[in-house]
Amino acid sequence: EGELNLLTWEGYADPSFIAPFEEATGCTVSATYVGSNDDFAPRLAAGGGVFDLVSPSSDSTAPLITAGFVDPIDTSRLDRWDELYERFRTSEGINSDGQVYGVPYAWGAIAFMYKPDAFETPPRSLDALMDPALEGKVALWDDKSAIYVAARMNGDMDIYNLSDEQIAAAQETLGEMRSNVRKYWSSAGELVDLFASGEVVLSNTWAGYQSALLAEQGIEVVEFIPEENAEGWMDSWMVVSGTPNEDCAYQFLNMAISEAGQCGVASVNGYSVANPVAARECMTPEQFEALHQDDPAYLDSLLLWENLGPRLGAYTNAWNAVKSQ
Amino acid sequence: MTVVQEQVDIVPVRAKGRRRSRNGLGARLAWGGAIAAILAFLYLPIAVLVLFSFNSGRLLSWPIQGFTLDWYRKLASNEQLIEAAWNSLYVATCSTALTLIIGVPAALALDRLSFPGKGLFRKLVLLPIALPGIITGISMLTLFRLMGANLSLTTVIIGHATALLAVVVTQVYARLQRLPRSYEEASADLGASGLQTFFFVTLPNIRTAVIGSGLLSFTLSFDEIPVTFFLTGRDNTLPMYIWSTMRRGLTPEINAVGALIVLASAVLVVLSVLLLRDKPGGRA
Amino acid sequence: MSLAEPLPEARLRARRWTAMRRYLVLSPPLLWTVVFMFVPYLTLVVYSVWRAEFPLAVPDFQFGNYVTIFTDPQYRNVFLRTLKIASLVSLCALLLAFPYAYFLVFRVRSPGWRLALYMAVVAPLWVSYLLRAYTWKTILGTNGILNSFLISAGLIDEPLTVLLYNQAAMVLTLTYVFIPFMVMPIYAALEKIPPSLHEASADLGEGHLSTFFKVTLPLAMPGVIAGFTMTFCLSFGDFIAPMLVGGPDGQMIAGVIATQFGAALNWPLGSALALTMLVFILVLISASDRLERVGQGRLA
Amino acid sequence: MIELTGLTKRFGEVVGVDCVDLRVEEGAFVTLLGPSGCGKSTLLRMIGGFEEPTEGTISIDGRDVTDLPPNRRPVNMVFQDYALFPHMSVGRNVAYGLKVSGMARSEAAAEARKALDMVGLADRAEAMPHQLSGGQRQRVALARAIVRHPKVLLLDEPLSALDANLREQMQVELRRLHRLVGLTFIMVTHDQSEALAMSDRIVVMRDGRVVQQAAPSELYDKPADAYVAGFVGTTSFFEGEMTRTGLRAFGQTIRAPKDLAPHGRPARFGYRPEKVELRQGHVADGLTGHVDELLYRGDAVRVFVNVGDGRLAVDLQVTDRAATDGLPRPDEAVTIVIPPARLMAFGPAADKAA
Amino acid sequence: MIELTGLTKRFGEVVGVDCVDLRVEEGAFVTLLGPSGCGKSTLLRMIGGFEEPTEGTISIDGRDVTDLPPNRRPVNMVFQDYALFPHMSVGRNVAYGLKVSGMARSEAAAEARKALDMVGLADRAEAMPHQLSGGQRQRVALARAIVRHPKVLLLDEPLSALDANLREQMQVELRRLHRLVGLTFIMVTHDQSEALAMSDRIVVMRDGRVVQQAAPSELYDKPADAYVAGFVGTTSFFEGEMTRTGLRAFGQTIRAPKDLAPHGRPARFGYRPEKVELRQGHVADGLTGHVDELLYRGDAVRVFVNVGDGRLAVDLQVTDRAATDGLPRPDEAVTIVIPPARLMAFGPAADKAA
Ligand SMILES: Nc1ncnc2c1ncn2[C@@H]1O[C@H](COP(=O)(O)OP(=O)(O)OP(=O)(O)O)[C@@H](O)[C@H]1O
Ligand SMILES: Nc1ncnc2c1ncn2[C@@H]1O[C@H](COP(=O)(O)OP(=O)(O)OP(=O)(O)O)[C@@H](O)[C@H]1O
Ligand SMILES: [Mg+2]
Ligand SMILES: [Mg+2]
Repeated sequence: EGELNLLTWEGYADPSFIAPFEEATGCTVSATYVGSNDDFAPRLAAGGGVFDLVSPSSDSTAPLITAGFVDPIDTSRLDRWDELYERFRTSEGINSDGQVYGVPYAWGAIAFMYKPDAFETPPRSLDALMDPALEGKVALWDDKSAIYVAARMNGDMDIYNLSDEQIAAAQETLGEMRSNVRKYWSSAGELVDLFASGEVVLSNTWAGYQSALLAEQGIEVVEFIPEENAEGWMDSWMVVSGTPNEDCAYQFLNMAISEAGQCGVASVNGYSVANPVAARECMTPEQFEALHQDDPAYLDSLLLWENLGPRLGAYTNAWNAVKSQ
Repeated sequence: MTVVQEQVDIVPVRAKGRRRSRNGLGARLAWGGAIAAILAFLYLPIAVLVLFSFNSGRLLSWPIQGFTLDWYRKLASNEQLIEAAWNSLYVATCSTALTLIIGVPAALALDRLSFPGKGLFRKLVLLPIALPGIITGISMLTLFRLMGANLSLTTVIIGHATALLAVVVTQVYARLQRLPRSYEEASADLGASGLQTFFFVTLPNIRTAVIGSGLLSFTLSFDEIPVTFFLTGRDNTLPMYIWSTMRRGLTPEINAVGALIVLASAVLVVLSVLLLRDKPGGRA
Repeated sequence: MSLAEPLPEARLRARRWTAMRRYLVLSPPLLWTVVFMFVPYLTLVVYSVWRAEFPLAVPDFQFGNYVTIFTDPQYRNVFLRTLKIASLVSLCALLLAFPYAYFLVFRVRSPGWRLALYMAVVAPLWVSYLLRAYTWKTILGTNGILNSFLISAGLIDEPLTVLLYNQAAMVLTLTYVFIPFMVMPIYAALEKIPPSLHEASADLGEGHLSTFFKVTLPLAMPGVIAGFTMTFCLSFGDFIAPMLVGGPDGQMIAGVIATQFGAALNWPLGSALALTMLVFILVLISASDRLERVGQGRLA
Repeated sequence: MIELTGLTKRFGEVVGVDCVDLRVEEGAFVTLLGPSGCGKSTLLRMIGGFEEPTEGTISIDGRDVTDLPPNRRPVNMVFQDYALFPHMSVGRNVAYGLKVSGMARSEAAAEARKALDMVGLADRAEAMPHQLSGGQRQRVALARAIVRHPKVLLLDEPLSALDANLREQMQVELRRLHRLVGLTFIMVTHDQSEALAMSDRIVVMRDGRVVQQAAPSELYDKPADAYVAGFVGTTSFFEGEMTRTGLRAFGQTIRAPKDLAPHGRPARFGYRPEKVELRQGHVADGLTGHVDELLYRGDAVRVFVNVGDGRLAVDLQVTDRAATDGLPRPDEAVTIVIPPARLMAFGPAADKAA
Repeated sequence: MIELTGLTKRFGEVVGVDCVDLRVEEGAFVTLLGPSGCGKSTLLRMIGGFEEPTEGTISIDGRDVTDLPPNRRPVNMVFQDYALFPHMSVGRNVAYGLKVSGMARSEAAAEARKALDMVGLADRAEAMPHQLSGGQRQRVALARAIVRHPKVLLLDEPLSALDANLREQMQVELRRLHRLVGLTFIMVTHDQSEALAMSDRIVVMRDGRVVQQAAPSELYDKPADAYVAGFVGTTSFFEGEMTRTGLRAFGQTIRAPKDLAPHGRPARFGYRPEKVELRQGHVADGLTGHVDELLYRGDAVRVFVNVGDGRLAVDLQVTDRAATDGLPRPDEAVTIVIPPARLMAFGPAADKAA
């Protein structure tokens, strides 16, 4: 009984684990996909009452909470809340005024990937993006994340607190890089396609996801964390305020952090998950290890996305300016 | 905005023959080649689309790898796509009905009545046809936001009806202008009331324009993106669905959808040519 | 009857009834246009002077958005680029459409063929815009149909990468998509030229070519202007081709507006941009309208 | 009986019809005649109910119909372009007016057939309008109008779309139909010969006003002013002045009735070209001049004669007496002799004559 | 001098012009007259070079021009719709044909001004065509054609777009211009009165063939057949048979020249309505019948008389002698007396008369 409308990422509503859920609960699930974290707020702002659950990354949650787009989560209705990583449960992104607003779901890195047959020496550093030999062979995510990448190339490692000058420098770096860029990709599939059809050989990527899709097509790519480090992300489910389908929503949340949801999202997307307990139950040890579920240090080493607060405008404006050049 | 009226008026045919040309074979060959090249430019892509919908390989490269109907089969089992198609059908049907209900009286008013503000009214109605859809889309988005209305297929329908109103109005208006006023006067003179006159005399005589503009606005609505882009809620229309899959990457399945759409369009074109060809009796 | 004398009650009632019937016809379309066209443009104006503040905007009255548009070079860049691309598209379409229309009107003698060839350009309008644009992506890609065909034909060794994801690809795609809008008005204009004008020119001693430049071309101008304007407006407001076949330098003004309403979540700035575009296009349309009317007045 | 009182129609600045008073007797055939734009159609359309008068009233048989819509007036109209409904057969066109007023289908068909019979088209009831010739369409339009037995039939230039031969034929038909049905006909035309040929009474209009109303022969022989004289039939005009010895024009004096015009003041005069005589050479008591140009017309020859600074016309009947051989040649000296009774005088103010 | 030999034009199945032989003398004013679709325009357009003859030759002053394109023939045309270039001023329109042949701009302008002067429009050189009235456009078209001093001027229905008054005026103008420039004029018209009024010689066409060529008065008085008689001027036709006592028609016998037609065989006869007399009651040696309808025309009255099963027309001159009061009334018995010399006879095969 009831329906659930998800505004989420590709792969988060995969039939492999959604179908059983629908069968078990009678809630029908439909999903609309976003291409970037920046899509959540506008879709909710343009008119409420359309979606029930959203899954933004932790750096983009604050505005949704402030604007009242999402409701607090009643954690007592979640059976396995306590099994989630402590770091996530208490993260700034989903906690506000002593209330919890999100249910951590999956996490990962914004790694880079390349086609091994196009390189004699495998790239290790972001400098490869500027390699004149790669003219027209690079792709970059159409997201403010590009600023983070450029800042790190410039040596500005405090990427979430860049000064205006540093942002301007990043913008300039991106401008210089442009002759190498074939396309700014805006969806996972688009990037897959760019690699598959041989348009590009190097790009940033949602670690685990696109490489797996490419592997399915028999195309070999290699992911790597560049010397300049990589950003990390964590997505959590949030309940849109005023949803008429609250029951289904909570059933979905429970499913999401159980074995079904956690291993589902891990095997479909290749992402790491938020509930290590459930993960251990349903993953092979190899997968468990490969996804760094046993390695909190890896998680800590990533530059986990932070809410930019009032600086958000400066970042997005800089990125738009790059695209407009 | 004559721009508009001319471009939607359907198929003028000139019957009178012209003088036989005195030029030789060379000129004819040159012309033939140029025209063939333009036609090739127009139809090669469509041919490619249809051809590759039967290609057994995933990669869209020459030569095609083999014949298959897989993509059509996949398409038949793609629920999202089918639902999107139904949504589109629903939207196109409703918005066409709306444009006709609003547009025919609007054309009548423009042609037969004079009232204060007519100039502005005409400009407003005709504007969307030259205006990029994005402006119609966002201006209506701001309105719905202000009204606190939720985005749904209904808002899309309203958006389409508004954007396509001009199509109906221009075509029906053009026809009304060719329809002598004296028909309606004769009808009133013979004792018919306003409604009787409209249904017995006016409507039968503008029938082809109404059907034609209805068909056109149906196709345009079925294919609409810019307005839908801003006004749709969670429901996808077919082009929006195709658009999102396209953005996610090349899938040969889309070729199959495309081939089907080409087929449907061909049917529609033939249909409209047949329907719109004035029967001799229908001519004024 | 003198003017001052009041009309009898019955006559007044009859007049009122006639007037009311008119408004019954008029009111639905009038209401619709006011509510769904006039008011939306007004709200756009209102938003454009508001201030962006999360989640959307707060009432304010200032022209900061317009100041931004006219001072920040990124908007000027995009605007100029859009102008360039729309002009190129219109030009290419014109170069293809004029000979085609000319051929139809002056070289095809059989009405049946003329109709068929005319339908041949107009018919693609009925085929989905997206699909027509998308096909070019599959044709022009690095491993796309054109490249693989050229390679298998032995014409090139390496796939050409200059075909896709750049402005040329956008111009090509948009030209392809909008060419019918160029052919139609030019055809109509050429069609309207009385054949006797050509005969008169021959009668007075002119040859084919000079008749073309002295008579045909000047008289076809209204159609050319109409087609040019239409094609220009349509490609000026397009934001789909850039996303499909455009490269990193493919951003167009409509895309920027879409971004302001989407990712950037700055509706006021977006509204201001949209209104700027609206005004630009209105000016363009009325200018071309005037030019056209000048031309048509002569033929009338 | 139709009575128009102070009927006026203004279109913004333009005055279409200007304070017209008119009575039309029952059963009369009245023609509104005037040049293009003089307000004939507007007047007719006000009677039909297609235009609302700005001022004034219209009554039919004593009943004020000024504010009735067309469908409620006992008046029917034959439109200039016939306005046959192209999507209905001839029979259904004629029956239309009956069906909308609720007559049963079969009865309406029978009535329609009767009306078609009256115009001689009973066998074409199944045809579509576009299958008919111009004259036949014309007759269908007539049938459609008379089938409702209106009190008045309005005809707006009913024959203007027909070619010359057919027009003459239809003139006779219309006259006969008028006699047959006995209705009041009000017809609009800008063709003076048509007005002369068909009507009992002609109303000449100019600039929205009625200039003269009279029977055809009265109109022709005694035009009220130069305008009517120039518009109805041909008139040769010249300037002159009445003196005690006669009418002085072009420095020559001819005989004229004493009271033709006030003496000692320049005025305008005229005559009908077919009512005068042309003599060779100089003849006393005539206007002498030189032949300018001849227009042969089969049954007559119009001779243009330059007299002084003016140009006058004379129509010569081509009879056995004056065969074409006996015609004057260009530049020959001739004299125009005008019977005094045939001289017409118009006030000095009269202007704008054909 | 223009000479057409066996000139034929076929459009697929349709024969537009059928083996026409024609000689036009230098300086003549020749009119091609015939109903719509008879091939007048096609013939003219072949002379102008706008249509290629299927067969036959065209020579001008002894030079074969059959295969020359229009721009190389010493012939200019005035088009029915004038075909003025709408984007050029009047002056540039007229100068257009001069600049092509390499004339300097100033010289061409001067020539153009001279030509415009000739048609009385010298002061409108700066105007655009759409600012001119119909008659003025007509004259510009004329100026544009004559400015090149062609040997022959072709005119395709030059006056058909003008209203009646203006047409008459332009007829006189054209005649005068013809006299002035002394060129050969070949004009097309379907208006017999225009043809009669203007031409030295009329070529009557029918179904692509020439039926009769003659001077206007000859054509009117001695039409070659019933077709010409019906087309040029009005003719009242009736069926009859020559007997020894005279012409027998409608059971009555009237006097007729013995050799009018073969005796003892039914044939078709006719007369011009204005050449006969109408008497009251029964009169010997005339056709007696009853008045059907009168059409008043100002200077004349056309009386339709039912005689037996036929209907004949008589034109009565409205003179002082027979004022309108003395006119016959409908249903009155009258007799038509036809002077024997005025009877025309046509073979039995003659059909299709107006
Ligand atoms: N709907 C209208 N709006 C403005 N002016 C009008 C309208 N209808 C007629 N007129 C003007 O009123 C005057 C009389 O027009 P009307 O049609 O009655 O003339 P008419 O005598 O019938 O001429 P015609 O012989 O050309 O039909 C004209 O000056 C005309 O321009
Ligand atoms: N281009 C053409 N193709 C086919 N038939 C033609 C063509 N031009 C003329 N005809 C035919 O040739 C015949 C003569 O035509 P033409 O135009 O010479 O007639 P016309 O005497 O000038 O008639 P009108 O008075 O109507 O102008 C007609 O039957 C016409 O249908
Ligand atoms: Mg009128
Ligand atoms: Mg012709």
